[in-house]
Amino acid sequence: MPAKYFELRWHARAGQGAKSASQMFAEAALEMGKYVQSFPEYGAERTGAPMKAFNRVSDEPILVHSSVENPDVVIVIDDTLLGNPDIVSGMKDDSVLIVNTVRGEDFVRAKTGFKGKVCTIPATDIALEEFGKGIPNTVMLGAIAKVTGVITLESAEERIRKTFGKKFSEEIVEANIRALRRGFEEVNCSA
Amino acid sequence: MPELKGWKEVPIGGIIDKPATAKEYKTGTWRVIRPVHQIENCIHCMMCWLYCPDQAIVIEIVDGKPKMKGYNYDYCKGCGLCANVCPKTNDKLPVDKRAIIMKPETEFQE
Amino acid sequence: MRQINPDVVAAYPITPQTPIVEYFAQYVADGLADTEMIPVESEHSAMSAVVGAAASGARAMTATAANGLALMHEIVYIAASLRLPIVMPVANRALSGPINIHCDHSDAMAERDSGWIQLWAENAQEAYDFTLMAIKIGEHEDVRLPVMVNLDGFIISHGVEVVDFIDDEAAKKFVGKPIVKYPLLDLNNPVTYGPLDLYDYYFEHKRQQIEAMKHVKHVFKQVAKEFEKISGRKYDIIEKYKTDDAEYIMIALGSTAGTIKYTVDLLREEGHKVGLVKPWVFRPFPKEELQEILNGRKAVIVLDRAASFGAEAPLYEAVKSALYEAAVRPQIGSYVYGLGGRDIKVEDIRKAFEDAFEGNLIADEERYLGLRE
Amino acid sequence: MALNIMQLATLFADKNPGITQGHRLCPGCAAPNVVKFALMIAKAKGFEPVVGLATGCLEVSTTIYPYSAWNVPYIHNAFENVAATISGVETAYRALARRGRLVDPDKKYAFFAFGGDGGTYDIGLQSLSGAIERGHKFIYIVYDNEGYMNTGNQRSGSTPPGSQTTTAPVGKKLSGKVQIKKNIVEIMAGHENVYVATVSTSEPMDFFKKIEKALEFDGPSFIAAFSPCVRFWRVGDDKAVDISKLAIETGYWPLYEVERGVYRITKRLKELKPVRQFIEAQGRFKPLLKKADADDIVNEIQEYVTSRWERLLALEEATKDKPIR
Repeated sequence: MPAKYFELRWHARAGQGAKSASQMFAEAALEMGKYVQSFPEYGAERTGAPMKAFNRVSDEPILVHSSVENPDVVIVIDDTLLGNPDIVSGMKDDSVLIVNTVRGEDFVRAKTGFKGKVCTIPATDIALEEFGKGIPNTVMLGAIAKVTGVITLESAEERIRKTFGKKFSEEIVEANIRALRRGFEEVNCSA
Repeated sequence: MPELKGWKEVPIGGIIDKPATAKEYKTGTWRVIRPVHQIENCIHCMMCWLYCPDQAIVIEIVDGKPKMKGYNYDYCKGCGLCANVCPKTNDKLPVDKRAIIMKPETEFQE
Repeated sequence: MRQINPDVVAAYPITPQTPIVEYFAQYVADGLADTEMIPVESEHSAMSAVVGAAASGARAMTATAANGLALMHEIVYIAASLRLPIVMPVANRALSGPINIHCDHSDAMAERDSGWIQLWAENAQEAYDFTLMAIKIGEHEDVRLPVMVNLDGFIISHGVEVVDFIDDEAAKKFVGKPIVKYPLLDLNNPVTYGPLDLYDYYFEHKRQQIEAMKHVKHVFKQVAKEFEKISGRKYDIIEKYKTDDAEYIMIALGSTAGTIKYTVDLLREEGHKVGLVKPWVFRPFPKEELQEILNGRKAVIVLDRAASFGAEAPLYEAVKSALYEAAVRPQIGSYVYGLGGRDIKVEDIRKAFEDAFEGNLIADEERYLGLRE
Repeated sequence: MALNIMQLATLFADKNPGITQGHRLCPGCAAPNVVKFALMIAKAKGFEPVVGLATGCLEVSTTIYPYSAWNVPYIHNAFENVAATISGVETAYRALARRGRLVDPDKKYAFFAFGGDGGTYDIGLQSLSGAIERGHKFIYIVYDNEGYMNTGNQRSGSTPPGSQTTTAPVGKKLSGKVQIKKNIVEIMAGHENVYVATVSTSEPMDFFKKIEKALEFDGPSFIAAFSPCVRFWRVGDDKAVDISKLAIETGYWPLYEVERGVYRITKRLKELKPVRQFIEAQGRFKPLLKKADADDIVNEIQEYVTSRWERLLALEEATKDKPIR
């Protein structure tokens, strides 16, 4: 029996950092000794165009290199994308939809028609409050850690320290860690 | 995305045998900020029309003169260039006096 | 080329293709042809310009050799992918380096997967005949592909031989008016040539090219029949020389086939049942034709004027692969010869035949004719 | 008589300029306007544009199969050969016209080739030079965004010194690209039998006039269009025109033309604004400006810009009424 992979699909707009977020997620899982994949879907689209990125996580080496068809988790970075039928494509009843939005579950359901578990988090607002930039990646990472348990808060923290520590001041690193924790704590899921 | 066709159904050589098929691709979905036309402040100078990179400005000829009618939101990507080049829009003017105002797209979601 | 009187010719001089272009330029200068010539600044631009011209709805030609063909390489693929029926004589020459201006087939072999039809001429007559036929084959509705007419550099390109020309009117009538599809200059139906074709359609377009190649053989035969009517000369996918009762068959492309025919005659006088098969069409590969003719023979000797470094020589590899499905597989041997214009003599060919007579062909062993040890 | 904006708007209120909506260039990109300006003038003057494109942002974003943002005949061949390709098209036009095989024999055709700076200054220079030298009647327009933006901001022969690119990044030792931008206008003007001009969308009337001139010129034309890449120049999506204006006012992008060797400045500047203003307005120079040697590099650019402006004035004086051919 081949290994079961845990699969994620990200929806965002080109330039919103979903590719880096998917990489950070993979690295956080790597930090926990897992096998990981992270890859964007390359088209010719420019800044602002809807784009996708994918992750696979497994306890065993990952052999499959095709794109993710039936994701366990779908993450939407920009809630203006929710009306796009691509969002729920291939989702199963037990898949989870995590959305960066200031609106609630009802809005997400109305826009997507998705019946399974929905989680919302105002990640852009939290990012703005914590480090003054509307880049929701670290907040989303916290939310994913809470909802999926595939990565732990500690592994994500470790990863942020390593990646951001090289480029940014201690202050910015700490702000991102706060953002991560808030993502973990403030994500709001349906039953 | 239209339905994908099989190899026997499409013209050879990757040739697109009809012009302007890109109109079927609505770039308006890219927009996060929306320009809104306040016609009462507009002097119909056509600067927005000239500079819109996505040809999303709708104009109409009235008495032989072009008039700005508003936006084609199917294509507007929300770059804001129209507001920037608009002589009746700048930071010093109060919002209600501007010809073009930029609003977050989320305000139009419901 | 003068009789075809194409709309546009773009070319850049390279030995040994130069005489083709020089003669043609003189015809144009003398008013014997009224083609628009584009004296481009490189072969890359030659192929680029004929792509532009052919897309526009013009009958367009160029000619090249060796390094020139290699410089065109990128656009050679594009010409086929855009389904433009360009015709290009190639005076086959060794591809550097070190630089060498003489005949071998390494230049054309490097383009064998480019999507072009490849015709191979043995002599000036065939080169002339194929150039006329190529126009009709490439433009055919079922094909729409560019055609490379290969002729051995210097041996044919600079040789002086007796050629039987068809009279101008008959030739003109034979090639007919260009058959045009999706002309770029049609303003009423603006088309887009060469879009970005990603994973959702690229494969489908390649499949169409594969299909077009499958149609080449029947179109070739049809065109050959028409050509026979005006010329009396008969062509097929492959030429069979004294193969009816042959036990030993040699296979080769281009001018060497003539020398082999001579050798076959000599050996037949000595009582050996030998023959020659010469592919006139190399792309698409005459797989079925070879299977049919080679099945049950004692031995097949394949001569290649190109090496494939780290693999078997190109013609040999393809013939051997075709024989996989033969009911009774003959012995088979691979001989590489004539690289960089090294002469191939009757004795060399006789030597290869003698290996076969002795039962001394080894499928897995590449041998060399005319090479100093 | 040059067309003005109101006339164009009236003319194109319900008529497409040649490039259509639904292209996927970045929001605020300057390139589609370069195309729109050129093709509108051609159409307004009764020409039927036929367009060739070099591989690049404009090409990939306007023709993603099966979507084409062109409603004029269009051909893309490869990266380095748009000039050769369009020379084949233009030659075919002459051949077919002579032989009576054009579908629309009575129309006035205008052949355009567009390329980015990568496809023009660098990889496409040979085929461009060849096509201009052969004298094909076509208009080549480079949309100059000073780098390989299609592949993600690598340096080109057009990238200015100190600008941040991924292949000449600002680091501890090096401050970005060290070489000065190649002067493509001079290279093209050196072909002599050619009309060469610089344009910017921020000066539309000047742009229109030069396109008209190119359309009427009896031979090849080369137009260099300043075309900010809002994404990799790190400026706001709405800033393409602002940055273009600064480029002109500082003398960084002088507006002039060279017709058969005769220089003419079309936008005379009383004084040049400091080029620092142009540099500081863009994020691509931010890493440079943080460095100790920033002033040296900015000064070097300033010196170059000033001396080139002075040289232009002198050339204008020296070449007056002295066409080469």
